Amino acid sequence: MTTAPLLEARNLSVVRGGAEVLSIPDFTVAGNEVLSLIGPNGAGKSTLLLALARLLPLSAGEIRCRGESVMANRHLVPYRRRLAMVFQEPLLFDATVYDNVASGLKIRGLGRDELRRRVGEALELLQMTHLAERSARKLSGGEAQRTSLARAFAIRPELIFLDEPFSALDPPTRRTLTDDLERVLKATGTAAILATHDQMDALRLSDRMAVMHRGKILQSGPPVEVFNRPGTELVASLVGMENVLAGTVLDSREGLLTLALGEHRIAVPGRGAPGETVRFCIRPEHITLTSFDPAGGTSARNVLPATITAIAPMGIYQKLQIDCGFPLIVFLTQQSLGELHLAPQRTTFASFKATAVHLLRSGPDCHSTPKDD
Amino acid sequence: MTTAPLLEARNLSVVRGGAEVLSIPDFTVAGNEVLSLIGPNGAGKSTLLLALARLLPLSAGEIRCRGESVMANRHLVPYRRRLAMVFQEPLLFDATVYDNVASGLKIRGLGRDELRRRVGEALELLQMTHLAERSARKLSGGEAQRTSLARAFAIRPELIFLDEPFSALDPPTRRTLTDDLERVLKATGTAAILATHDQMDALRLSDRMAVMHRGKILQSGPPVEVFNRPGTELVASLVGMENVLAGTVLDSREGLLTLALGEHRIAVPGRGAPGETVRFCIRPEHITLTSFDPAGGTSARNVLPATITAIAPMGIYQKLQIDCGFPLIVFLTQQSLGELHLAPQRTTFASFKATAVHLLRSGPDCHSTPKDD
Amino acid sequence: GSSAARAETRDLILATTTSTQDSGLLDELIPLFEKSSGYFVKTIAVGSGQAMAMGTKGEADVLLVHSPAAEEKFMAADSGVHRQLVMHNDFVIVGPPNDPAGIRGETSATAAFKKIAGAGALFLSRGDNSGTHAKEKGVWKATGLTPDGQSWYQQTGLGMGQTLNVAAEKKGYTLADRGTYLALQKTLGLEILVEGDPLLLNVYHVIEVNPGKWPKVNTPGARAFAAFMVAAPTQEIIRSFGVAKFGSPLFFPDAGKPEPSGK
Amino acid sequence: MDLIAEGIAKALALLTSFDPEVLGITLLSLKVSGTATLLSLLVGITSGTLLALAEFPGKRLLMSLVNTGMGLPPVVVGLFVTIFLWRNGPLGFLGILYTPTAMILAQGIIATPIVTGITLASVQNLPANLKLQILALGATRPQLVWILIKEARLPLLAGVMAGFGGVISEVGASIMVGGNIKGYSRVLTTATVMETSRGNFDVAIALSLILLLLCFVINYLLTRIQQRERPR
Amino acid sequence: MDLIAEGIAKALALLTSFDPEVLGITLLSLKVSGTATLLSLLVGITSGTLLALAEFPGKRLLMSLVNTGMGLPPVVVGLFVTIFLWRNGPLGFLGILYTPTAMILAQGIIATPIVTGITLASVQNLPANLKLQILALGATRPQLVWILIKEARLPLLAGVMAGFGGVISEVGASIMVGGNIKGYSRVLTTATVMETSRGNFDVAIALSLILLLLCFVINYLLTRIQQRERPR
Ligand SMILES: Nc1ncnc2c1ncn2[C@@H]1O[C@H](COP(=O)(O)OP(=O)(O)OP(=O)(O)O)[C@@H](O)[C@H]1O
Ligand SMILES: Nc1ncnc2c1ncn2[C@@H]1O[C@H](COP(=O)(O)OP(=O)(O)OP(=O)(O)O)[C@@H](O)[C@H]1O
Ligand SMILES: [Mg+2]
Ligand SMILES: [Mg+2]
Repeated sequence: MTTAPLLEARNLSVVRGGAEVLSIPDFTVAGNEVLSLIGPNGAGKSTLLLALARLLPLSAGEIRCRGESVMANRHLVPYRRRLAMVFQEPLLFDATVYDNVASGLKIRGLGRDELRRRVGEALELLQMTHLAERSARKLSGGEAQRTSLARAFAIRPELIFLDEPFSALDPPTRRTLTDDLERVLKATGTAAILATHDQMDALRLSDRMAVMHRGKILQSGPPVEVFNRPGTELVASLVGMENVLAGTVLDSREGLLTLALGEHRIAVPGRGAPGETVRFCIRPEHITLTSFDPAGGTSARNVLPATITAIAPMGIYQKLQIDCGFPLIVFLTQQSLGELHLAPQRTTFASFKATAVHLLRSGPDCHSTPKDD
Repeated sequence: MTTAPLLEARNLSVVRGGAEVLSIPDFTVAGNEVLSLIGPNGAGKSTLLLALARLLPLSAGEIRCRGESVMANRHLVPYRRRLAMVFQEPLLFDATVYDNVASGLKIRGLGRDELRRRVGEALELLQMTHLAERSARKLSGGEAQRTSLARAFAIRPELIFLDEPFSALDPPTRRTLTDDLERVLKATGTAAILATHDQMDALRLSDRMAVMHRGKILQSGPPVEVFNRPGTELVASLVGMENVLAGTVLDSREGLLTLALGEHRIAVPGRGAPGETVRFCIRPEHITLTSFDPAGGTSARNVLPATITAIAPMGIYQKLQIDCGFPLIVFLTQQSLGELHLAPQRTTFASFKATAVHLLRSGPDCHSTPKDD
Repeated sequence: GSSAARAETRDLILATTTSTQDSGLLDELIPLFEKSSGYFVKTIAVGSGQAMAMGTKGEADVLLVHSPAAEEKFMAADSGVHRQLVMHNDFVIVGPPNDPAGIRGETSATAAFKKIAGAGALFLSRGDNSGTHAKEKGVWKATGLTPDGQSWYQQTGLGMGQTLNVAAEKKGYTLADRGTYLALQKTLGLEILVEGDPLLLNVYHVIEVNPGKWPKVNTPGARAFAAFMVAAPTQEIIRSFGVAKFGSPLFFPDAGKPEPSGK
Repeated sequence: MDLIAEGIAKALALLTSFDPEVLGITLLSLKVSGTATLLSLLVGITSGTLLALAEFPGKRLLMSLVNTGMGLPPVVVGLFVTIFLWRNGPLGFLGILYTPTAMILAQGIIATPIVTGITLASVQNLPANLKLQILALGATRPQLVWILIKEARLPLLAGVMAGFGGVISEVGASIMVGGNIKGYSRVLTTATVMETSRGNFDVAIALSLILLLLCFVINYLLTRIQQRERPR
Repeated sequence: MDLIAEGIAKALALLTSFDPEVLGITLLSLKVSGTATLLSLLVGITSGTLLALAEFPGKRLLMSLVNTGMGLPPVVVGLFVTIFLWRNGPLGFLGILYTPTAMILAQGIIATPIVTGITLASVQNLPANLKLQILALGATRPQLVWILIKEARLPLLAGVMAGFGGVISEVGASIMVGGNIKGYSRVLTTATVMETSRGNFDVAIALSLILLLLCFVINYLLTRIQQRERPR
């Protein structure tokens, strides 16, 4: 890229409790890029976030922000004031919710009114206004996590680190919050690094995804890429099975998007501006194969002629790879396989309901993806 | 029921920070019953668990265990020793993982060997054996939560309270752990109360489900009931939309179960013993409606003739209620609705793939459900 | 720094023994002196040993002490100038009423000490190099006995008042200055068993610290205080002090009299 | 026993009659020990927190030194301060020996390690990540220290009380460096000692009671603060 | 200044020559203050924890009393203990006045509130839910207390050091109830005072240094424990 990336790390190595728990040769985050980290417990997600925020001593490596090193002590505070971090535990101060949310701004010496306004907004965003005067020790688990989120959002950072920020939230809050987060990040052009165990969140929110394991980044790239072309068996097992696709909006009517996908047209519930690229995913178990074209006679809006490229048993399912101009993975039962006489090279019709499609975060997907490992 | 229930609470009321945060007139848990609590942040789930474990002062009410009151101080310790509790935060002791897991047993004065054995098993179960000697302060978020789970399991209680026990776990661990939990509970006939935000967990694990809001239990009963017949709008909005069904196993072959559902036969991936009742759910967006019977020509194993009973717009979807001898909810796009000329009283064919079905916890579902609110 | 010096010359450090302070005599005299002379007296009441040591180190301006032997050494090392006799009271040998060593009525201190040693009756020594301690050692010297290390001979290393308390508690004998004894009498339950032996005189001298040795010493102040102590009106006050409270005086003015040859 | 009764009676008498001398002595005690404690707080709390945060070789040694300081014998402090303040001592030019200033100095030296030690322990006892969270919020070192202090205020107040209690009740140093000069450097403890050795036990007891009362009132106020701030 | 040099020399001399008297005095200091501290730990830690857990009206008042106790003036304690132990005092029959036993008693009285107060604060400062977690594990009251103490061991050890330091360095009480009797109830502090009043400043300094050394060694050991147990 032409300008220096927002965040850049080289030969990062962190030793904790005697063992090297992080070793990352090369890591970059572009301005207003949203990067998600996934990986099993103990993979090093939190450690990486702490290291990038310069909150852990590095046993080796260098970190640069907009091209300038942030290794020297005198750089730490200015650097950290450009970020916000939501830790895995809420780590609230022994004060009221309001004071907790205000703390980051107080530290930055914000004026009273501006401070009050921003805290107000943050509380608003997390639907906690009614709890403002509550002592932080008297919150429910989810309320505590929201407070910690509000504290970070109030700062309006250039770059925000989120460590499993939604794990304690109830589904509705979680849903609205991911929407809001997506909106806010986009609107303010804030970059974010999100460590999460929820692949849907990762898919929805991130432009890029890094799969971690044992302190290393195994693969990193656009979610589409990571999900459909897992570099290794390990990655495949870590990311699970999804058909993640990207298409261009042709038309948006009555909550239904028509997308161009190769030479095919696909209907997906959702809204969008013609011309923009959107990403969506459909689980292999929700794609139906028929030996004929059900066409108008079905509520499955999307019917695509396809050729079977490979068949392999997978647990209780049979896993088929089919090609409709783009690759798709389909799960069938042994029985269906038999009845439909499906075999490699055979042609078939793949259909899936518009409603079965998860629309993911829209927005450019194929920006340059720096090599990360 | 004939014998006194394992746990029984009357007119429970808890005041925290000046406000009544819990008020439950009547609450019962049967022996080896698994009850799940769902509800928004601050609903009172954790508070209820604490109250039932007699860890919070009740401002009113009585709690009985197997018919005997556990209100008097002298009953507390004996009562609590029959339970185990996994808090929302790990709350580990400043000691090694091993000592943490052993703590409950030490308190019960278990013999060295027995203790070592049980701790070993618990660590095994949570795949933490390699971390046994690690200081509890040096664990990742998920590792800490596992330790707290191991500490509880090691106790082998009659009744276990689980407060969002999986929130910090990575998906694979989570999956295996829910399986194990399900198995363990069943095998040992342990009763459990599970507070969770994950409806799938709730559905999979629980015989009964209670929906909480503002310190009250709005509805409680078998998940099937709660999901398909939400008593109020509020409950409906809280439980989300699922078709939860129960059927009897007729036949189990090659990982495919054939179930009797009313007069229908349904294929579901999974294993089971003929005669047993199993529960499964299928999301409305994954049911396809066709104007003809696609029969053998499709990989959708389940095709049911149905009559449309009601149509209502829901967000970007149309929500149809259809009757195939049992009620089903189907989501379609406005477009499909038009093209298929669907209207109330019309007949149609509902089909869904076997692979699209989530098999839930098997086991008796229709035991007596005490009124809880 | 002349200004500093001048500022300092208003302060006068008087190192004296606890007995003079505990008896309350100084509380009477000091204010008078301060009013008349305009000096501010810092009275440091410590053991004679410490008082003398402060003098030797030039950390006091004037001393009011009562251990002649040490004082003479002090003068010999010309740490001090103008040693003047101020007053005396006397020491008494006190002990439990039942008087196990049977010294009651003895007129000779040495004889009494011999009896105590003979009977091996508990004797409590201050052992703090105070004037009293010095006097006690003198008496033992005269008896030719060496009590140190004897089981019946215990050193408290405490002030007079404290030592009297211990003696009372342990039903032992001890040598005390009359003033302190009278002050504590009411709570003690010890009785005066031997008194009046000239050997038991307790003589107080005022000594000015030698400015030749320690330039920082406030000589005019020291001189003024010495003069005040031996002045007639002061001597009058000394004579009458304590009569009201204890019926008998605590100190007997001696200004101008010849050095008593007691010892 | 009746002595104690007499003492209480005496105490009441002195208090109700507002005996000017006793009043003066009491106020001086407050002034000296109060000032000393304040100074020790400034030094002790900051250095304690910094010590808790810093990581350097010999840290443990330094900590032991601090903890040793918690038991610094007043007499010893008194002795050394005296020797330093002597006219002919290294700090003699200050000319503050046998003044309340000297007492404040000595008591400050006694209280500081106590405050430092307790601060050290309290701050170390906060959750490890809390420090990171504060830094992540962009705190400068002073801000970090200040926030940590606020978070540890509960045990810290205990430290304050320990420090204040330690100095207002000590006698060894005060008597040596202050000289127990009537109406000038005489405080409650030195007066108590003197009255005891004068055999005026009733007065001594009275003074002790006044001292205790004083401590109690102050501690009660501090405890109120401490408990008002109680998180739960 | 040279005095201090002399003092150090003297101290070395006394230590190297194993002067039997100094040795005896040192050991007695250790024995008396050690015993007193142990007693105060038994009483203080348990009562402090219980007080932290219990909820009752007047709790705050009791806490202020404890905190006041943290500053219990040794002289006052000495005075009262003396009066109680007097032959014709209420406890006179014990006949322990002017014995090391009496000193242990007095020092125990001084140390207990310190330990109690610091325990109180430390335990209160633990996460609120930790108590619930322990109870949920089926702990009896004693088990609860014990586990909480273990969790708060870090500041508690500071409390121990404060308590021990407080008593081994106090002089007022020891002199009053012990009587500083040579070879019997004379400890380092009382000896220091006496040597000072004898004007033997060098010996006084030497004794102080020995006392400080003693405290340091003990604190160093305790700190090692404390820091070995450091969670991070
Ligand atoms: N304070 C610590 N001291 C020593 N080792 C630690 C510490 N914290 C974490 N570790 C170890 O470092 C590794 C990475 O931990 P980290 O917290 O980064 O994992 P994670 O990816 O965040 O896991 P989770 O999903 O459970 O949060 C783990 O092996 C963990 O055991
Ligand atoms: N220690 C406390 N003191 C006072 N009020 C509290 C305390 N803890 C929780 N509350 C309040 O009690 C209510 C119920 O809290 P509870 O923790 O039971 O909710 P919850 O259902 O567990 O929520 P979550 O899903 O966030 O864990 C909430 O309104 C909360 O604000
Ligand atoms: Mg983590
Ligand atoms: Mg909760």
